[in-house]
Amino acid sequence: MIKPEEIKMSTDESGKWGMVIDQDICTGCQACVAACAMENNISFVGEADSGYGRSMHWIRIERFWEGEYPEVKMTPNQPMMCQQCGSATCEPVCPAFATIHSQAEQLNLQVYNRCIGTRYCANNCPYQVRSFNWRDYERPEPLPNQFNPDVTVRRRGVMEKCTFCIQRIHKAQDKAKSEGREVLDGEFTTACAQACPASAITFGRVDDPESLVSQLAHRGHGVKHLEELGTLPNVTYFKGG
Amino acid sequence: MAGYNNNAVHKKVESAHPKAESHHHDEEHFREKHLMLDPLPRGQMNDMVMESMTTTSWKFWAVFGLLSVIVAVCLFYVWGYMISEGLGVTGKNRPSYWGLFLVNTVFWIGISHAGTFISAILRVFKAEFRRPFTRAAELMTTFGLVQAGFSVFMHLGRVWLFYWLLPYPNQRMLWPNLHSPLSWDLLAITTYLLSSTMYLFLPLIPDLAMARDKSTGWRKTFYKTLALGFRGTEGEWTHLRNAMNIFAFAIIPVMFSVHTIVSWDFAAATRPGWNSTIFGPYFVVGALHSGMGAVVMVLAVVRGTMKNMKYFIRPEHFDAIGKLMLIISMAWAYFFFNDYMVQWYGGDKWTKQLLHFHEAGPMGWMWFAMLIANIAIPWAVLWNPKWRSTPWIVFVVGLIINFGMYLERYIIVPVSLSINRMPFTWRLYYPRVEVLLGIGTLAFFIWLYMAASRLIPLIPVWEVEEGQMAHELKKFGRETVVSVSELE
Amino acid sequence: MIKRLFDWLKQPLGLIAVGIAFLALFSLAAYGIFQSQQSPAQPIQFPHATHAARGLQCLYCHPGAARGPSAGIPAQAKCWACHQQIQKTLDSQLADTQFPLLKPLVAAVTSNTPLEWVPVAMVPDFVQFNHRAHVAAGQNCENCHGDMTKVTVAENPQVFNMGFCLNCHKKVAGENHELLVKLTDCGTCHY
Amino acid sequence: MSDKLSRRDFLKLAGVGAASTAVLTGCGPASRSVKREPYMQMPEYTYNGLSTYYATTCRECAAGCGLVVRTSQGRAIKTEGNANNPLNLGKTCARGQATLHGLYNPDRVTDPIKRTRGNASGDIVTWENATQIVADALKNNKPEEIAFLMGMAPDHLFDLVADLANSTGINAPVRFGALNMFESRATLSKAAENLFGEAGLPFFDVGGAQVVFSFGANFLETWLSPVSYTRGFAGLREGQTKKRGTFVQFESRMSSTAGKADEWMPLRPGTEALVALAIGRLASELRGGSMPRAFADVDPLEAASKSGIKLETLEHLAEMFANSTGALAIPGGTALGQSNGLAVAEAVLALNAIADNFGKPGGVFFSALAPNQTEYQRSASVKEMQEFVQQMADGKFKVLFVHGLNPIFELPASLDFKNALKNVEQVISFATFPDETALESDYVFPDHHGLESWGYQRVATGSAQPVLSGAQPVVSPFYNTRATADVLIAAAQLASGKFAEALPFQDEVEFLQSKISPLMSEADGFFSAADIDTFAAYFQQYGGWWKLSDGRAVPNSADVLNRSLSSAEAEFAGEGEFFFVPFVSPTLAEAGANKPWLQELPDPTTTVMWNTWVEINPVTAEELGLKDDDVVTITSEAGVLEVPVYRYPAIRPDTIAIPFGQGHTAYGRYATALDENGKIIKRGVNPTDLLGQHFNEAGDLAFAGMKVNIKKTGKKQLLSRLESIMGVYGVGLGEEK
Repeated sequence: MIKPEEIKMSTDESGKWGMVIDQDICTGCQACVAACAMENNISFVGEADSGYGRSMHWIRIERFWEGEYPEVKMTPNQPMMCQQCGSATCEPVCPAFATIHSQAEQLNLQVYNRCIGTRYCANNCPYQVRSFNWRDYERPEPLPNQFNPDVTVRRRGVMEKCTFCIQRIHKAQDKAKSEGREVLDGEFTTACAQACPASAITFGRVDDPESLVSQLAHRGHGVKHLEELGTLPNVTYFKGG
Repeated sequence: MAGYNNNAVHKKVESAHPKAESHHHDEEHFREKHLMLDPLPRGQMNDMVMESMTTTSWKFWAVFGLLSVIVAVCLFYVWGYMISEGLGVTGKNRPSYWGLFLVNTVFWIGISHAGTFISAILRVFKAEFRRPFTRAAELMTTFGLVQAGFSVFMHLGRVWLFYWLLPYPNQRMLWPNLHSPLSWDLLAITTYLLSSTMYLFLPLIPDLAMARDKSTGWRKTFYKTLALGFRGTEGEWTHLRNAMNIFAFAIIPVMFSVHTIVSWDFAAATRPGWNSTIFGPYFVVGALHSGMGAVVMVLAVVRGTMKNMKYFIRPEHFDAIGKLMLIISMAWAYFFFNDYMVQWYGGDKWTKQLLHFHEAGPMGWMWFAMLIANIAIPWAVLWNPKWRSTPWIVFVVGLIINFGMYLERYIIVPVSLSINRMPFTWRLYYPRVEVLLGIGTLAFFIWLYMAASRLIPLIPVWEVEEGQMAHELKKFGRETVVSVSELE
Repeated sequence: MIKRLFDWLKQPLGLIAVGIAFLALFSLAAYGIFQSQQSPAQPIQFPHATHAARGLQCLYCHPGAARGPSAGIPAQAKCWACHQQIQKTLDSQLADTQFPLLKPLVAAVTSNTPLEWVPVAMVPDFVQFNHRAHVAAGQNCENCHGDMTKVTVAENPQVFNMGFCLNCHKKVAGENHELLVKLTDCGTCHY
Repeated sequence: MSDKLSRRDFLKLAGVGAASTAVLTGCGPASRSVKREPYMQMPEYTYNGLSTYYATTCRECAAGCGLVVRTSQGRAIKTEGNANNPLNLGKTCARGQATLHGLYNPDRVTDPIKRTRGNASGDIVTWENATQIVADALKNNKPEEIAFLMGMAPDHLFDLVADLANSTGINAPVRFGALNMFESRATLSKAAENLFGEAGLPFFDVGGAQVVFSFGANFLETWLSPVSYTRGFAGLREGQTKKRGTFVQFESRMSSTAGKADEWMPLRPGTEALVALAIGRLASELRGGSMPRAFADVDPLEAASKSGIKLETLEHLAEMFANSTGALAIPGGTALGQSNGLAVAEAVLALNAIADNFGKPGGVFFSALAPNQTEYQRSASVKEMQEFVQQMADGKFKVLFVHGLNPIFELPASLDFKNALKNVEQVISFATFPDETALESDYVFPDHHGLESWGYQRVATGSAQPVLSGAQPVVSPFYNTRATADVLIAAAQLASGKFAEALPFQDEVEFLQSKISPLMSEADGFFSAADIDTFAAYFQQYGGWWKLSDGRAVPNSADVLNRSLSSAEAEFAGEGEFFFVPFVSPTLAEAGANKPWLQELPDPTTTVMWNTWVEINPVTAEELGLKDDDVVTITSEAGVLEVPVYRYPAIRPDTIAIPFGQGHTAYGRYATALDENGKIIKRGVNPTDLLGQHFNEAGDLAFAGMKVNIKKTGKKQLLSRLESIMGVYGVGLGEEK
C-alpha cells in the first residue's frame, strides 16, 4: 500500500526546505561562498589543486559571457549549490547508502562516515555540486580553532556537498521544541543567505505557503535548473532584468 | 626428453600411418594443418606438456624478476602511497570523478570475456579448433578479473571500508544499496570470478591428475592436492563432463550479464553520452573484441616462447580466431555506429556537444585512433587468410585492437566526464599515478600468467586427445574429408 | 653464508626461532595499537557513588544535559562551592591520611590550574548527539550511562554504537510512523 | 580493578571497528587519548556546548560593519553581521566572513620582537621592555621627530594618538589605506567642497534611485562601504519604488560592479568628464529651459568621437537620465584616479543637479557624521603621503610608529617607502601579522587581532544614521599580544610628564569610556543610560551606539550648475601603448591575502584564485600573439612586472587591468608562495609597482593615469580558475576560430 507521504513525494511541491535565489541582485561578491566555508569547515585546497578543479566550494557562483566586445554582457551571476532534489539522481547510485534522502527533512543527505568514496553520486549529479576530499588538506594550527563543532570535519576519500546548513535546521528545531512551538519562518537561515549583502538568497519552508520563500517562489518567472530531468530541485532561480 | 618440433612430428606421423600413395598428399596437407588430424600417442603429448612446464630458461626468470619488481613498486607501493595520501595523487578532478581506474576495470573485465567466450561458447557450439587453447583463454578470464578487482578497489576513496559493499548483518542495521549499479557490479564480478575460477578448475582436474602421475617432489604434492584424487574412472569422467556442461551453459549468461552490468554503471547514469540503451551489447561486443585480441597475443607468445607449443598451437588456430576477430570487429563497428547515430539524432544539446568534443576536442586523436585500431586495421588485415594465419601479424593486430579498445573505454569514461550539463565545470583529465598503477596491473597479469605457465598445464591434453580421437579422415570418391564423431 | 643461514633456519630450532620472532613482532604491533587506543588516567578516581549517595542529582553537576548538546564537566568552582564547606577537604592532615582523593582537587583549586578529566562516554565526531532532546524525551541518565550509585569512576555499561542508538530509537518510536522516520533518519545524527 | 577490566573490554570491542580509527573513520582523527579541561570558573552566560554571541566591529576594512561573533568554549567560530547595526543590517562581505582566518592565522606575530631590519626572525622581548622602549622613544626624542603612521581602523586608537599628539606636540598621526587611494576619497571631498562649498564625503542613495549612472565607482566591490552599497543596489533592482531601476556603468574595464549594470559603457579612459558633461548637456536640452553654464561649453559630438561612445547612445543615455524621476550619478574609482580626476568628480556630481536629487531619496547627500565626530576627516592622499615619505627620507623623523597599515606594500613602489625608512632611526610596528613593513621595523609589538580588541569605529558613510560601531574582544588573546592602546597608555605613564598627562587612563577600556561618555547625553540614541557603566555595557551588547534619526546633510546645490566645469581629457604618463587600470581585488582587498579562504575565493569577474593576472582583450591578445596563461612583461615609466594573461572579453582593446591585493613578499604563508627549493617568493604581483607619482588636482594618485607596454616573455604560468575555460570560453572544444 502506498503511504500518504509517498504520494506527496512525487508531486512538484514535495520539498520541505527550499531556497529562492534572485540572480538579478546577486553581485557575485562571494560572501556566501566564504560564509559557507566558515560555517561548514570546508577545506581550502591551495593554488595547484583549486586550478585543477578540486576546490571544495559547496556553493559556486557561475557567470558566462554573452556577445562580443563592446556589446559583451556578463550573464547574471548564478550561485550553484546542491539543489536538494526531491528525486535526486545522486541517491540511487550510491552503493553504501551514504547519500540518501532524508524523509524527515526532505533533504539529500551526505553521510560522511558511511561514504566509501566511489564518487558515483558526483558523476551522476547533473548540477556538479559535489566536492570530493581528494586529500587530507592541511589546516595548520591554530586554524582548526575556528571549526564549527556542529559540523563534522571531513577527511580524505569522502564526498561532501551543501547540506542546506542542516545543523542550523536541527538547532532551530531543537530550540523551538524546547520552547514548545514550531520553527518560525525566518527564525534561522543558512550561512549563505545570512551573509548575502544583497539578500539575494532566501531560505525557508517551501511546504508552507505563508513563508517568505514560498511567496517569492511563486512570484512567477522562476526557474528550477534542469527540471526536465525530473530531479524536482528545491532551489528556484530568478534571472530578473 | 628430447626436443620436439613439427618436422620430427611429421616424420613420425609418416612412419606411423603408412597410407595409400594417392592419398598421401591430401593427408599430409591436412595433418600439417590440423592438430586434430595430427595425433600423437597420449604419453608423448603428456610428456610434451610436462616438459613445456618444467623447461625454464634464465630469460624467463629475468622477465619474471623484472615483473615482480614492477608489481611490487607500481602496484603495491604506489597503491599504499595513494591510500595514505588520498586520491589527490591521481589526476581526477571535478567533473572527471572517475578516471583511469574504471577504464582499467572495464578493460580487464573485457579481457576476461575472451576466456569464457572461447571455452564456454565455443565448447557449447562444439567448435573443434578451440581445444588446445581453452585453458590459456580461461586463465585470462581469472587473471583478468583479479586485475579488474584491483582496479575497482583502487578507485575507492576509502578502500579500507570496501566491506560495506557486502551484504552482511551488522549492528548499524544497514545493507548495501541494491539500487546502485555499483552493487550489482560487485555481485556480478564476484559471481563471475567464482564461476570462472570453477570453470577453469574443472577441466584442469584430469590434467592435474596427469601431472601428478608424471612428477615428483613438491610438484607431486601440489598436483596431488589439486587433482582431488582423480583417477580417470568412467564415473569420474561422467561427473566431470556433466559438471562442465552445466558450467559451460551457466557461465554464458553470467558473462553477458557482467559486462552488461559494467555498462550499466554508465548507462544507468543521467549523463549525456552515457544514458544509452545499447551500451549493454556494445560493451559485451567490445569486451570480446579486446578479449580475442588478447587471446591471440597470449597464444602467439606461448607458441613462440614455450617448449613444444608449436605442435599444439598452429596457424589454423590463428586463422580461426582471426575470423572471429574480424566478425567481432564488424559487430563492434555496428554497435558503435548505432550508438553514435541514435545519440546524435536524439538532439540533446549536451549529448551533441559531447559527441563533438569526442572527435574535435583535445582528445579527438583518440577517437580517430580508436576507429582505425578497432575497425580499419582488423578489416584490412584479417580478411586475408594468409595474414591471419601468421602469428606475428595477428599478434600485432591483437595489440592494436587492445590499444583501440583501451582508447574506447578512455573516451567513454574520463573524456565523456569532461562534458556535462554545467559548462562552468567542464575540465580535462590528466592521469597521474593511475598510469603506474595501470602498468602494475598489467605486470601483475603477466606475472600471474607466467607463474601459472610453470605450475599448471597450459594445454588441456585430454581435450586435445579427445578431439584427435574423434577426428578422422575419410575418403569419398576422390575427395578426402574430415569426419568428426560425436563423443557424448 | 646465506645458504647456511637458511639451512639453520630449516632445522626445528630455527623454525621455533622464526616462530618466536614472528609472534614477538605481532604482539608488539598489537600492543602498540592497543596502547594507542588507551585513555589517559583520570586525575581523580572520582567517586560518583559517594556523591550520588548524598542525594546529588546528575543535573546538579552536569546541567548542560538538560539545556543543550553537551552535559559538560563541572567547573572546579562548582566542586569547590561545596567542598570548601566540608571539613575533611580543608583539613590537610585528614585529607592526607583518610581522603587522598581530595588532594588533587585541593591542589588544583589552590594553584588555580584546571583538572584535566578524561571523558568516558564519547561518540565519534561524526555523530551529532544532543543531550537535551534525550532528557526532554524522558530518558533517564542511567538508561545510557548506567547506575552511578554503584561506580566510582563512571564507566559505560554498553558500547555507544549505532545499533545501541537505533534499537532505542525504534523502541521509542513504536507505531508512531512520523517519529520513526525522524528518529531513524541518517540526518538526525550525521551531518 | 573490575571497572578497569570492563573498560578494557569495551575498548577491545570497540577496537574491532576502531582499531585504527584515526585512519578509518575519515572524519577527523578519533583518538582515544582525549582530555577535557573544564573551566575553572565558568564565565557568566556560558553553558557547555552552547554558543555565546558577542557583538563587535569588523576590522577587515574601515567601513565599520557590525559583527556578531559566535563563540563556543572560548573559541570564535563564525562571524555574522550585526542585525542591529544600521550600516550592514546583519550582512557581511566575504572578507568579514574570513576574518577568523586572520584571528587563527598560523602566521601571526606571537610575541613582541626586536629584530634587525629585514631579518625574518627576531628576539622576543618582554612586554615590560617593550613598553619601556616605547616610553623611551616618546621621551627621548623631540616631539617633531616622532611620527605615527596609522591605518584607517580602528578609530579609537587614532583618537588616542591624536589626543597624545595634540597635547604633547608630536606630529599629528597620519592615516592612510590603499583602499582609500583607489577610492580617491580626497578627490570626492574636494569636488564636494568646490561644488557645494563644504568638504565631506558624499553619500549616494542608490537604493532609492531609479536610474544610476556610475562613472568608475566600483561600489559593489570595495568602494567606500560595499555591504551598504550592495544593499542599496538590491534596493535599486527590487525597486523600492516598485519598479526595477536601471544601472549604467561607465568604465574602460568591466568590473564586477559593471557586470551587474544593464549597460556597460567602455569609454576611452580620460574622457569621463567630457561624457558626463555631454550627457548633462543633452539631458538639459531635453529638459528645456536655458542651458546651464556647467554644460554650455561641451560639444556632444566631440565627446562621442573622443570617448568612443556613439552619439545616439549618448542621446539615449541623456534621455534615460532626464526622463527618470530618480536619476543619480556617482563618480568614483578609476574615473577619479586620473590627472583630471577632480574635473570628473565635479562633472559627474553636477549631473545630479539636472535630476535635482540633492537631499532627496535616491539622491546625493553628505554622509552622516559619526556620533563623536564634528567634521569630516579623510585619510591622507598619496600626495600627502609623498610629503610624509620625503620627510622620512630627509631624516626628519627619529622614530616612526606604524599601526594598521602596511605602507611598503600599499604605497606605490615609486614612492620608495622602504628606502625612506632607512633614514628613520627607530621604527616600531604594532603589526598583528608579519607584513613587509613589520619586517623592516626594529620592533614589532603586536596588537591584538581585531576580534580580540576593544575599540570603536566611526562609520564614515553608508548609513543614513550616525553610527559609532563598538568593538569588544570576543575571545581572549590567543597569543602574547597586547593592545596598542594599552601599550601607548602604559608607555605614556612611564614617560611621565606631559605624556602621562595626555593619557591619564588606566587602560584602553577607561579611555574608551571617556570617549563614549559624551554620547550618554545625546538625544535620539538607539539606547541611553544614566551611568557610564550601564552605557558601556549596552555599547558592548549592541555593538555600538547610533542615532535613530537621519544624520545626512543636504548639500547646498544652489551654485552647482552655474559654474563652468572643465571637460579636459586626462593626461597619461608614460610612453606605453595601453591604458593601465589597476583595481582592488574585490575578495582580497589590501589585507586579505594572508587568509587562505579569501585566497581560495574566485575573483567575481575572472574566477581566478591564489594569483594575479592581467586582463587583456582577446582581440588585443591575438594581435600580440598571446594566449591565456602566457606570462607578459608590463613596463611603465615607474616599473616592470611579469604577470600571466587572462583574455578578458569585457575590457577595451587599448586597456589592460591588474588586480591589487597580491604580490606579497612577506605576510605569512598564504600571502606568499614557495619556489621549488622551498624559498619564500612572491605570490602574484603588486600593480602599485607600476604606478608613478602623478596626481590629480586634489592630491589623489592618478593610478589609472598611466600608459604601459606589454611584451611576451614566452613563459607560461597556469592560473587557477574556478570556471571552465572550455565551458565558458569554448577554448579546447574544437570550436576556436
